[in-house]
Amino acid sequence: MTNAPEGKIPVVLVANRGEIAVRIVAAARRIGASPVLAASAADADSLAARLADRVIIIGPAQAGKSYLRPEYVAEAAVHAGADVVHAGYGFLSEQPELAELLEAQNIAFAGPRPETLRAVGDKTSARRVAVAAGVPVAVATEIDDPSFAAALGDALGYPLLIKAVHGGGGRGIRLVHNSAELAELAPQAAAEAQAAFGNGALYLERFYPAARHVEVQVFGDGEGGVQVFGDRDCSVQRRHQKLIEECPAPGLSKARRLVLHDASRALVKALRYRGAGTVEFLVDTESDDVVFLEMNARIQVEHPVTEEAFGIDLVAAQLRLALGLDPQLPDVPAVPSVVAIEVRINAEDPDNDFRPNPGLITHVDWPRGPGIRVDTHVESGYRFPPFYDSLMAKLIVRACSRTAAVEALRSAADAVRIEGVKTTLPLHDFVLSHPDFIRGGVSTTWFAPAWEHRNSLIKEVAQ
Amino acid sequence: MTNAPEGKIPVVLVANRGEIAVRIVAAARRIGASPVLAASAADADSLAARLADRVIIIGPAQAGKSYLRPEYVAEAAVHAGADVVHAGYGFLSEQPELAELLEAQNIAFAGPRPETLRAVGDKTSARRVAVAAGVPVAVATEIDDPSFAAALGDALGYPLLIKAVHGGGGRGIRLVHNSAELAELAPQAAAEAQAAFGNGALYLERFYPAARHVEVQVFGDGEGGVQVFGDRDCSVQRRHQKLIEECPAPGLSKARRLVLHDASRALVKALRYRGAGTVEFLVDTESDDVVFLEMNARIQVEHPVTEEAFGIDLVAAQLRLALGLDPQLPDVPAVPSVVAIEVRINAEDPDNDFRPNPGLITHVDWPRGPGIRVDTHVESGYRFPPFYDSLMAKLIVRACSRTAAVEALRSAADAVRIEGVKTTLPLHDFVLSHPDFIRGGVSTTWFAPAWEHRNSLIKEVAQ
Amino acid sequence: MTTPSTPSWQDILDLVTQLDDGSFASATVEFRDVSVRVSRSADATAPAAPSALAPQVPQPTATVVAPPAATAVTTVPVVAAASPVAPVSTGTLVTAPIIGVFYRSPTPGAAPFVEPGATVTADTTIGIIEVMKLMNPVSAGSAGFLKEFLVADNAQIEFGQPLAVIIEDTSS
Amino acid sequence: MTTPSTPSWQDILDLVTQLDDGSFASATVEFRDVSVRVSRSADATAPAAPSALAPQVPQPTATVVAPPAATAVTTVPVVAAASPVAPVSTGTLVTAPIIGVFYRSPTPGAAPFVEPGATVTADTTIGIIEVMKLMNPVSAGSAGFLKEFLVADNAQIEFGQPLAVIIEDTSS
Repeated sequence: MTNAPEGKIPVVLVANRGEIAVRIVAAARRIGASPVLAASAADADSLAARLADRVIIIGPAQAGKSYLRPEYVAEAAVHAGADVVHAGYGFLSEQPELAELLEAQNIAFAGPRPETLRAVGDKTSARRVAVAAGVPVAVATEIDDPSFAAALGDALGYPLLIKAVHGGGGRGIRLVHNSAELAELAPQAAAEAQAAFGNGALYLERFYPAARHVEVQVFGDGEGGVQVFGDRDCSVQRRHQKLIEECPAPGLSKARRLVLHDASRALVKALRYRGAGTVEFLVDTESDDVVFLEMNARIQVEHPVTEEAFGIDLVAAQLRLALGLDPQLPDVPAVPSVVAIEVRINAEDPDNDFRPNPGLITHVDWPRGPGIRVDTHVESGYRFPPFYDSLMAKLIVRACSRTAAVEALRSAADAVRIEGVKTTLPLHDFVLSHPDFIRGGVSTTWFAPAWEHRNSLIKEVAQ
Repeated sequence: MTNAPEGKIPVVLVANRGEIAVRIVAAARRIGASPVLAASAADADSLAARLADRVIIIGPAQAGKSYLRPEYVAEAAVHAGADVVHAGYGFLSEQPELAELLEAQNIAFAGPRPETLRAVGDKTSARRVAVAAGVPVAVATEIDDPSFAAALGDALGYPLLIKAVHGGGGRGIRLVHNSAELAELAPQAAAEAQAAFGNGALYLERFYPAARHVEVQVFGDGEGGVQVFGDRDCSVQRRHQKLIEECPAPGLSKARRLVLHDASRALVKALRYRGAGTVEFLVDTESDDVVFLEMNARIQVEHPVTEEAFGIDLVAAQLRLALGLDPQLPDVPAVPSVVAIEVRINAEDPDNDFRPNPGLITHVDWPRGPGIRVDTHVESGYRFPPFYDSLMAKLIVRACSRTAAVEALRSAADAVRIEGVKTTLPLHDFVLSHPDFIRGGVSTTWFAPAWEHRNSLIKEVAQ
Repeated sequence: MTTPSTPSWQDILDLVTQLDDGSFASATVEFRDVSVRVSRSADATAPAAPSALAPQVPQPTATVVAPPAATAVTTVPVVAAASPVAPVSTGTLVTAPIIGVFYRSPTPGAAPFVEPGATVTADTTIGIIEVMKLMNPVSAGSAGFLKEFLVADNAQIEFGQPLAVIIEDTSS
Repeated sequence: MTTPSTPSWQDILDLVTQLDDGSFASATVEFRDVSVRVSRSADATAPAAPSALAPQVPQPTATVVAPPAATAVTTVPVVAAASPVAPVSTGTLVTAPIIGVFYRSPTPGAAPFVEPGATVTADTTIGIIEVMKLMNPVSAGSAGFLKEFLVADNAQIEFGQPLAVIIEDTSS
């Protein structure tokens, strides 16, 4: 950590693009620092570029030759005279290489230490740390002999997954619902694994067909001190992509919330974690099971719902901590007094299998009103580039109850006008009006069939 | 009150201009209604006009021939097929005539009943209602004989003001600090009052040289039900114009807050008050005295700090109630969990005795970031008209503590860019950096001498 | 968010004035969604397809009226393209001095004050506007003949809305 | 929010004034989404297809470099007005293929790779760019003579920044 010399205005290098770059520029302003943007040539004219005090072009449009190159970002940090680098999410945000290059230059990195990034960056090592910290993880058992599989499966409980130890990418995974099925499929799976991966070793893992994705926002002081900023539910997903997030997670019992928060606190303490992070869990809706998924060692896309719910500025806190200052985060209750919900508006065509839909945005109008926040880099006349992800904006609404928030968000989403490209707004209109979502607590497997059903109804009507 | 027919989208006539018109349009959208703007010809192209579904020109630029004419607004409401009219603040917002004209047309008025407007619109009658409801008012005693004044004054306590019963406009008012001064000045004041107003009758009133302006936000259901939404401190004033407002009022003792809230609740109950209103008090900093000033029977300019602090939408609640719907306001604690502060940015030249400064706004940039809200009708290229008040924007910041909020607001105010006209931003920079304001709880007499002092320092430096 | 420097109608008028004062035989100015084409000969200005007034902001102007005129009478010397209500026409517009309902007759069923084609003086009453039961007579404002009414009898009208066209008596 | 380099309406008016004061028989000015055409004869103003829809998003800052060139060599056939760094010059620009620090010599104190005026081939190394201790040679990219360097030795440079001007050998 570097302390900026007394009296000097600290310089923040923003090593990202899109809405999060705009967000980091705002946080830099918030703490009285000077934001400098490290941008690809394609983003030289972006909103973040115009809001920053200076822009340094680090490479061409392709992320592989610009945003994904730690040495270019570190070089830009040197050029900028940066005191701290904030890498947002994605790109280099969790790359220990960038953190190390900066450390060598005595420039702070607004994130955890490189060793923490390595410890949580790998699923196996993350699971090991979690287990050591007493965090509940998914029960898994290796099968030595396929003929004993059923007995092991009975001990684990059903449904469960048969996975190849040396498999990957979802291949060789089988779902079984009972002892008989397991006994029948295990030898078959072993044979196939042997054929496919040259090794027949299998393991069994509990499968939760109707679990929610709940995550806990943490902030560590780097010395074992931990603050927990509530939880978020991010269960509305399409192909593991989060679509809608909310804070707090609705309908969690006090006991269950305590398990999540305590486990997260223990993990952060064990890691002597520095800065903002997220501990992700599966929360089963059919049992009391809670299972650690992974830890994200960065600011998340969905951080605004936590900020809105608690009235805090997590990105400014990251910058302050990295600069050796008090992050100025209050202690908050486990459940905030208001509810915040976010929808991600993507440049994708929902009626065409969510195909990315870049192009000229001829006109855009964001909604206004109390409790409405829009995090975006998109303006009228912006040519949405094809090189990067499709996130156009995050529309966040805060209200005094979940019911009020859902309704307010529906009105706000309805008032968004985007012309020139197709967006995921119809999806949000669908979800925000759906009784299941309005009731709260849908699982991660809810969206896909619900959307299918909606599409088939539309097709029927059209015929 | 009118109930819109089932299934019909209600139409909201917005009978105001500037930032509050934009705000009411947003509230209409929020409840799924269709906003129609009643505008003067000068505002035909305004932001509110562009955001509304329809604009009806009710008269020329001069407010006296447009916004101040109840019959034109009522006519526009009929043309629009309006279900409800919202008149914002100022103009016709507290005029019983408009409410009555609308009542005759069976169109709802988003405000109290006409008789309530009359009851609280007149200071004397408002004081009478307040006294009847047990609300603390300023102690005042009429002097029958000037030679007995000192005895009456001793009973009231010093300092106090000698006022002419038939006086007005501040004329014939004398400040006295003790018995002797009073005995000396009373006969003189009586003689002058006789000469000036044809009547020598005098009265004495307690004077609070260092009192704060604290007001309570109330919402009545029209049948005696009351909700209180905390308090606001609006003590930073220049010539009785509020400059900065915050929620909650800082440093109020529990007991004092209880007095303010209970008194306000009693008043609203006594009036069977309908909708949003504000009960204003003087809160002495040198004694425990709390004194009722007046009740404002409208939404206030500074309502956003309350909305931000509690996560509510007061304007949407006004519209809902007027439409016969549940206003959807939660019950909230006396003190919110976050702090919100607002600065009013006016098109006035602070270095030229705050002379109004209309003209072409060549460029404007509002700050962004979590907890920042900007209520405005001003955009780059807007020609700020000379016909109306000078309010350009309200910049509101919400944070988890007052310290954080003051600091965040200073950063946000610093990030505002307005080119083309002079604004009151330098004033806010001064106040938000001043140790007295940072400490909290300045009185209404604080600003003027502090600003004078600042100006004389600047002059000194310049010489 | 708006269009920082989108010209107002006044700006357009200023431009047209400037072009007219200039020595151009013809001129075309396009700016954002605005285009202005002028010519000294009658042929060249046929406005091609991309028409002048395509507001990119949801302009609610359907009901909004031409120039926010302070007076009730506006001279329209050239093509009045601004208002969707006003037709292309020469003459002098009588605009509504007040919001309300426009009536052509003093009472329902009575004969109209004037018929199109009638000769009028500046003081001739051409209709009344009722606003909340109050009747306000509207006079022609200039002498000539009343070419046509631009609003129907009984129509809800706004302040400044063109009501009728007077062809001024230039002989006088 | 706004567009520093998009002309304002006032800019357009100034332009028209200037054109009128000038002695042009006709003129067409197009910039971004703006086009101005004027003529002293009645023919020239046929509005060409509604002009290029260049994004009206403003161009940034002093430190940003000319065209976001994907290649390291950019031909500058006319006045290069886009970049605040590039001087008005003809020739071929050698632009930085990478962010870093530009050195004209292989090691401190050594002689420069080339001097202005020297003849170069496409493969001639004209300098190196160091990025985080890694050295990347920069070659001339075209044959001719090196007219001038546009950045100092040891300068921090960005991707795409013009480094030198090559006057191409047209005889070959």
